[in-house]
Amino acid sequence: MTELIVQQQWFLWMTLLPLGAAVAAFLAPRQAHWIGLVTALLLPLCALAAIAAATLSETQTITAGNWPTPLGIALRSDGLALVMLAVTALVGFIISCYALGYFPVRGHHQSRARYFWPLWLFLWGGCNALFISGDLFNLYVTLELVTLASVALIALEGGKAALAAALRYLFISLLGSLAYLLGVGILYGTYATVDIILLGDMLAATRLNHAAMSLMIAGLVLKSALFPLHFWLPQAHTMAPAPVSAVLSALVVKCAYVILLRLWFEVFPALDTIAIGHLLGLLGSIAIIWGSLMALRQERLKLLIAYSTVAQIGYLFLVFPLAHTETMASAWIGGVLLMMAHACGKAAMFMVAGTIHHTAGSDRISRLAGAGGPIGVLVVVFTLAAGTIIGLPPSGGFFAKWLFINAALVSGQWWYLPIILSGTLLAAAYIARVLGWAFLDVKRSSYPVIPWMMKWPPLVLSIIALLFGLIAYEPVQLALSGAPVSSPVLVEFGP
Amino acid sequence: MSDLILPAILLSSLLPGLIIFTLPEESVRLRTTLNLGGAVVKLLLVALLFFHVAKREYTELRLPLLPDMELVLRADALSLLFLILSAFLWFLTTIYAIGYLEDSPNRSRFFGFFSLCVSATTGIALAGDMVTFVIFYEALTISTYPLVIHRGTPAALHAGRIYLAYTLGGGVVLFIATVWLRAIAGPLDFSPDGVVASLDPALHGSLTIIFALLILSLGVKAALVPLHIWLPSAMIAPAPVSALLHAVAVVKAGAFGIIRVIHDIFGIGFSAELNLLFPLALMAAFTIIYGSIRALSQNDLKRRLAFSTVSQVSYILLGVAMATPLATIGGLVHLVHQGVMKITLFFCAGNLAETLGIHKIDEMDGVGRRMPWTMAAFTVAALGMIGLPPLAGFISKWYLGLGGLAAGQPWVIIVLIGSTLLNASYFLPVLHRIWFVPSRQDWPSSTLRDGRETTWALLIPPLITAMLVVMLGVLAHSVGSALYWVELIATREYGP
Amino acid sequence: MSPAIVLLLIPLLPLLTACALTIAPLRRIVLFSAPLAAVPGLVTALLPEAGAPVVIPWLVIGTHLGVDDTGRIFLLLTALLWLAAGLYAVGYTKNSPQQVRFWIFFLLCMSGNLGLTLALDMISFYVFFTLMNFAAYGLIIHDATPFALRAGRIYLWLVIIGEVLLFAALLLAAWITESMLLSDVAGGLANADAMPLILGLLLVALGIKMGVIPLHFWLPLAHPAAPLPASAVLSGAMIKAGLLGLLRLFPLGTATLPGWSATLIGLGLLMAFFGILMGLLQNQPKTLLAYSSISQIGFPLIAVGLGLAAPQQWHLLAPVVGFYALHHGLSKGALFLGVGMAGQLNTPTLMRYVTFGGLLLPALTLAGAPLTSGALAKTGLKSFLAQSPILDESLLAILLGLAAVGTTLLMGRLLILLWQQAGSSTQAITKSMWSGLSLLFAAVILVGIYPEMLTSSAPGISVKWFDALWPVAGGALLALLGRYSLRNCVTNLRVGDVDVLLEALLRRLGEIAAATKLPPLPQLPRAARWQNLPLLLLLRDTEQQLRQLSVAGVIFILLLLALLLL
Amino acid sequence: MELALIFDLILLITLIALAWLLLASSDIFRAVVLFIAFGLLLALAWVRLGAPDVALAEAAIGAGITGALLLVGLGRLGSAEHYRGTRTRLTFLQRLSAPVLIGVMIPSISLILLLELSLHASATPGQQGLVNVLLDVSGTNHGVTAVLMNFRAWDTLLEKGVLLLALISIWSLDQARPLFRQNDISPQLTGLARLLLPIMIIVAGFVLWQGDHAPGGAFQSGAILSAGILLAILVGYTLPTRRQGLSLRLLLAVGFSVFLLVAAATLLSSDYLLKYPDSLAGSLILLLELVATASIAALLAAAVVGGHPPDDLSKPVDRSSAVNGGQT
Amino acid sequence: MSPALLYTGSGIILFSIGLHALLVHRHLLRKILAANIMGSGVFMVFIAMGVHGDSGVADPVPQAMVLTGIVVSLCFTAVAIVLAVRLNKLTGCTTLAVDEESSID
Repeated sequence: MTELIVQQQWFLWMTLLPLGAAVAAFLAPRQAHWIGLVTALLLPLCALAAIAAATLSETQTITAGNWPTPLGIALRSDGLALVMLAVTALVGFIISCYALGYFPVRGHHQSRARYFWPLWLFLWGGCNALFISGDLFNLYVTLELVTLASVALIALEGGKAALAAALRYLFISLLGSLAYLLGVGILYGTYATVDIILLGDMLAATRLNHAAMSLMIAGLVLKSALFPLHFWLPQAHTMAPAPVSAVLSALVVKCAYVILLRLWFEVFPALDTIAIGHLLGLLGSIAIIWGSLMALRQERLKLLIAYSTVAQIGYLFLVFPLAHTETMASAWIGGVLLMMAHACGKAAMFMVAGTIHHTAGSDRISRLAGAGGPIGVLVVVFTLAAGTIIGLPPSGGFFAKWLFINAALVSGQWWYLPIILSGTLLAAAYIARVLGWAFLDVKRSSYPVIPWMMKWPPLVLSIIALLFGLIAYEPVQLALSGAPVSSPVLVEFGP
Repeated sequence: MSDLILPAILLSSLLPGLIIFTLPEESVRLRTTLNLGGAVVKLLLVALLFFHVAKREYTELRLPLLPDMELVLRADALSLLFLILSAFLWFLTTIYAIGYLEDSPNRSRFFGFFSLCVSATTGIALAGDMVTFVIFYEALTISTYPLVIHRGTPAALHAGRIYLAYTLGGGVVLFIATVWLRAIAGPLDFSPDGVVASLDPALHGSLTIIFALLILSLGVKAALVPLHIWLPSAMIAPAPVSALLHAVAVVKAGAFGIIRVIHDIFGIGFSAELNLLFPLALMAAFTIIYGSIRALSQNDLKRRLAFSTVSQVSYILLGVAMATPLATIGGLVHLVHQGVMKITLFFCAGNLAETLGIHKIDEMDGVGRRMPWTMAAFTVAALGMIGLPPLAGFISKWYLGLGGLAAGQPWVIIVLIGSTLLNASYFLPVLHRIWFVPSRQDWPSSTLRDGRETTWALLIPPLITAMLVVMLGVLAHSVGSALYWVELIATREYGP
Repeated sequence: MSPAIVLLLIPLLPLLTACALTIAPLRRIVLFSAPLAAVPGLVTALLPEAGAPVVIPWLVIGTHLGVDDTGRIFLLLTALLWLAAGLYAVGYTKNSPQQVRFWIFFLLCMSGNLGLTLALDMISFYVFFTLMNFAAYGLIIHDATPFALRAGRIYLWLVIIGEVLLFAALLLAAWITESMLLSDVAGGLANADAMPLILGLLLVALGIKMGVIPLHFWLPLAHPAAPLPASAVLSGAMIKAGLLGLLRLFPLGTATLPGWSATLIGLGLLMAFFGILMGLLQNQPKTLLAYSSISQIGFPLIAVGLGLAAPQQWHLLAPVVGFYALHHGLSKGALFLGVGMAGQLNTPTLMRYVTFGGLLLPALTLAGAPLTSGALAKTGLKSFLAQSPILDESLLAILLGLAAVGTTLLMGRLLILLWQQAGSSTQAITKSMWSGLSLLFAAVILVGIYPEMLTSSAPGISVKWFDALWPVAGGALLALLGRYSLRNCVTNLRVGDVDVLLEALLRRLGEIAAATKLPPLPQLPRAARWQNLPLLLLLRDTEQQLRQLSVAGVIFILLLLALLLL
Repeated sequence: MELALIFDLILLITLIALAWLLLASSDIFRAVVLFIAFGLLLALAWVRLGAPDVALAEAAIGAGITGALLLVGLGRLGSAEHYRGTRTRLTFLQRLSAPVLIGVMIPSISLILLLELSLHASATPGQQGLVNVLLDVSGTNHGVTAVLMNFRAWDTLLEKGVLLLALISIWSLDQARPLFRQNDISPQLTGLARLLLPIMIIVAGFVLWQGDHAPGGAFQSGAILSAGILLAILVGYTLPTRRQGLSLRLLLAVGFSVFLLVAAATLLSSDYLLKYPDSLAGSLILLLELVATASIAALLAAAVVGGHPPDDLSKPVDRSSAVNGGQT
Repeated sequence: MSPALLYTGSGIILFSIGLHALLVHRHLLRKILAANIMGSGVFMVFIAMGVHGDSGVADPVPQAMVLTGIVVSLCFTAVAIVLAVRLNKLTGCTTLAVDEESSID
């Protein structure tokens, strides 16, 4: 058994499987949802197997075709990759279940369902390929795969606003990925390799490298919607069908961020990035406040959630200024933890919003008034999931913030404390606003019937999101294996 | 086996809560079974744990959260004190709430959050280190919010906002202080000698700031003036919630946290050495008096009770801040006594509201004739609050007074006297109205078959707690009483 | 039955009876037998070997109960008086609409009062003291007249103040002596720095109960306000609770405290004359009796004062104080019940004359006429006057004699008033009422004639006939001479005295309390709601601009530029 | 050398001028045409840079297919800048943005980049040495093909995926509509098509075969083929309805599917993704190239048509207008 | 000044021109054209920087990458055009509507 697990490169299967399933779903549209569901069931198993294999074996990097690295494409099953694969598998599984209820196999939304599955599976495969990639150009290809699938999924709603949002997202992505690609080109031109590990070893602190890094970071910042370049995100995430919104907010935004993490910690550690770190930290801080304030004044649930994503992305960018030498691990793990936690929580929230939109015809927050019965369950899901957004213990968000504050304190960057705190309070405020509406005492004559699949899977996810902190130890340990950081995670003031 | 008790205690309310969320509104029977079943199971488990701990078999469960950070559940004498209180009162409050919310909407939601709230309280009791404590503390904050706004009226929502603003504000400060302390002192396991005493004297400045932050943040829930604003406004919640809120869950969590910080993080001796306790004692004393004075002018019964809570909870803090064995006994025992007394008062206030629609004190004229049992319970609890012997409140005051003398701070007695006078002056007129003023209006007579004043579910819990108020005082020196248990704790803390 | 259970039964039986009253089916039987709840106490007091001290460690924070010499005499008085008053009350409350409520408070109060005499430790003393005091409130305001309510309010205030001061005193005492036993207090306090404070607190706390001037003003309000049986116990038994407290807690026999001694003697004398003077000005028999109580309590206070001056003689003085309490309690109880009776005898029948004749007996006893217990008590007291740190012995003796004259005058006025007002009540007299009154009459006679039978601690004192007789005779003469003026003397003197001032003060305090109610925070106008805050509006507009691709492009390029340059 | 440099300079200046012109031109049709010209010139530049494979691809895909896409799109869109409703007043930031962009920021970014690049003395040898060493075991004789189909085959696989994904996206968005009105087809064009089609197929085959040892390969060949298909569609060829279902989808997906299957098989057999057995490498690459060509041709053509074939799943539409192409 | 550097520089300039146009122009097709020009600039940098020395033997790896890149950008172009057409059909616009928020509900 052990042999079987170790021998297979499960993390590679995790990319091939959804891609193959996507083709199959395209070929057999009537069976698409079954194909999707089976894949969604298999992928978490694969993820477990991949994690087991990774813990049992030493090697974390192989290359496609076993060609040596400057030539071949490195595929990595290091901690970050495995953790992201696992979270994606989990969230993807839940979203697939939800989509089964959201896109009915019969009925007038048939054609949407027909294309949802291959697109979604492509997206999933693309994400997985991205997470394991250790090659800057391959990262570009996978990123584009993810982007294209996202564009199509956003447009799947079919309305003009959705199309406009999709198109805007497409242009933004093009801009971002071309900037990134230009940076990759310059790096290749200088070092004749795009392998992350090799580059990390070779890179010198030259101005050209700095320029390349700037281009890449700018592109990725655009794609991960950091303030003030978040403008495309609320529309794109709001206009899409609910499962897609969930995927976008939970996973797609993280793709660009994962690349950024890899760049910052693995490719460019040699460069003097303190000033850039502070710039990103500043933007992140503004994003936290801005996103939260914007979320506070939204009338639509999905927009609120989307702006909450903007704020949460701000937190993710605090990693860069906070990652000083001694607080490196603290910040890095904090970022990874927040990514995971946010993925679970935000996906559940978007699913709730989608269900409300689906059943009530609109996702205006005021429609929640007097929520009871089946809607009550949704509110519960929303609340539980929101715990991680606010950063309430024992959610992952709580521990991520713990690590950030720890890093900020030890590295002497006190000014991030009020930012993190006010972000927390503002988050609580906008969540409380939603709850307030939901608790408003209004008599309702009847409650809509909500399909089974749209009610329970999000609940599971929200519970996981809320309790993520309690099970975070293993993921964190996993993420630390092969991580570019090695200082203690919980740092104490030096003597 | 004994390792599993601690998580089992947590799950005994968490799981039913989560299941209840999913139940449709109509399945009353299943929900009731789950509620009561969970409460009973928890009581049994706590009893089992009690015998373990009484035999000095401390159990501990460690669950890694992050590298170098663990979730520590541990049952020591202090945690058991709070645990028994919460488990028992939860049981009663569940019964009460079932009766109180009969036929009202959104019961699944209510009981779901109710169970979460209790799970969090249980977690606070069992927390074995500061991190775990913070986790459950914040969980409590948020799980109580839906209960506060349960009624869904604009007023309730407003109160909820205030509640959230205060408690979460406190929560984040607590969070920062804890992270800071963790960064200075390393792991923060609760231990009788504290964990920071051995640190470099150069850090004492930081420690003082951290202590202040911790006390202020925990003081929000403990309703230290001027952080108490949320408490009187939160009384808009349904009576069972107010009962639990004031007696066990939220307010006590704050007080309990302060006890933990002083005893088990900083250590009594070290806190005293840094001169941290005297300001706290002053704050507590001020709160005691201020809360009582504010209570005087309230006409809304629950508001008056709320201000009374503001005042009474600070007894606990006063006792802890005196830092003498006797005062600690007084403070800790008040944790239990105040809980039992205040929950009785809120039960009774709820009965009045639910059965007769009475909310204001000036509507209570002669209500003792219509609801004699409820009002008898109310009377006992109110007298206990004033501190009449041999009721529970007297025991606390006696030890507080002795402790104050032992600490060389006789002004405490003046505070106690002043507070007693004020307590009397806001409770006795109410009692007078209840029993001696003829009623001005005709209340609907009982619709129940046997002419009972209200349903059993509403009647029995306050009667039991009122009985308890008497027993806790009369049998204070018996084995197994709160005082007995608290004396054990104090012995552990200060040595025999 | 273990001694502990027997002793516990004394206060518990009334409590249980009260509980039984709340159960509707039992009510009729219980109401009838309720006075008997005092019987265990009476029996214990009469059996010399009963009541050995017991320790009940699990009760409250360790309870010590027992009947010592002082306690026995107080227990006897208390039990007897409550039994008699209870019997009287059975008839008195027969048709009252609030019968059950009255009895519950009556029994609670009885429990407290009986328990008080048994308490040998601070906590149980305080417990029973409190129980008695608070339950008495229910009795005082029972009639719910404005007068009763006001009396109750004032009473309650003083009770609470007394409670907290007693609490403080006990706390300090317990801290200093490191013991909860009352018997340890006296010795422990002797050398403590805080002794003056503790004694002061005690004097105020217990003085309220005893009616020590200037804390006396509730007495003339509360005693008349209460229903008759309650007045009887209030004046006869409960007022002695304060005295008992003094005996238990003051360092009597262990410390020489001339200052305190002088204070107490002075206060005692003041009370003796003040009570008489004020009493003479009353036209209500019950009010008059209340002032008489103030006056009479002055004597034991003098005795305590003497004890503080001469600790070595206290063992001789203590029985005198006890006996005085007994004598006064029984007589005053009998007078109160008799007042009720007289009021109900509306026709000048034989019964009326018999009753008035009977009432003469306690009246004379109070005045200290020879052959009565009053003479015994006063004689006992006079033999210690030499110890007084202030005033000469002979002067004191004369003053006491003058007080007796005054008392006789007062009694005279009482009887005259009663005669005048006889028949004002229409309530029927029942057998149980007669039995209650008779019991007290019998006890008064018995104590006077044969004190040793009732109490083992009665002083074996031979009464000097002349000393006892001249004040009574003088007083009687004066009364006869001045009966016209006694009949028509000023009657409209404000009943209470200090209370008027105090009430004004309290009203002011209430206003202050009301003023502490802070004005509510101003509500923000709707337009100024947070959604419309300028900042948020600005954010919204900016956000909309950010959404323009061109603006976003500038930002992107700006960022790129910044990154390149950093 | 001098002459070459001058040629390069002229070429580049023309390219930049063309780019500027086409983007600034007021007529979008003209812009598209200029863009096609730009693509062809760019192909020349690729040749100058020693990248004939890229040149071929640029000509066929960049200029050809993209041009076709743009023209079709333009036909459907119209060239005017339409706004819905009233045109919103430009804000200050917006009005400022264009001049700021042009005048300050973009030039400065370009300048910085140019400066950095010019200061950078490139001394790093590329990977051509490594590629040449490993060419023998790669199963092909042409460096670029070896990189594409073997060394970095994972990229290529994903890129095939992107292509298929793009088509699925297009299909999910819209239903196919006729490229031009049916009655526009002139007989001359039909004749030309009949003549050109076989030639195109042959050329495509040649380009594909050549890819083994010289510039060329699946993309280029597929692009040529798809041009042929488009031509066929232009003259009115339609795919029979019964072929518009699974068989069409199979054709579109076969390239990616086979690639995936090969990847799976190699992963199963060797634990390495896309590690071809030495003996089979050549034939495997040939197989992959063949199916890829077929799929690419179909995919590109379908992309230009722009929409999914009408089928029973979607709303019934006018059958006669449903035109789709694809034949090999 | 080597030809490689010349081409690299031109690539940067093309990128900049495209960037500018992408942001400034409103018509969707122009934006698509601009993105394509940008892409061409990037590809040119890729290939030109891969030309090392005067050997004239081009590095096949960047060529392969550029080939992949060209296909990817073709895919984006195709999807963008279909999206634009679809949007045009629904709204009649050939630009991205500015006031999207008002259309939301």
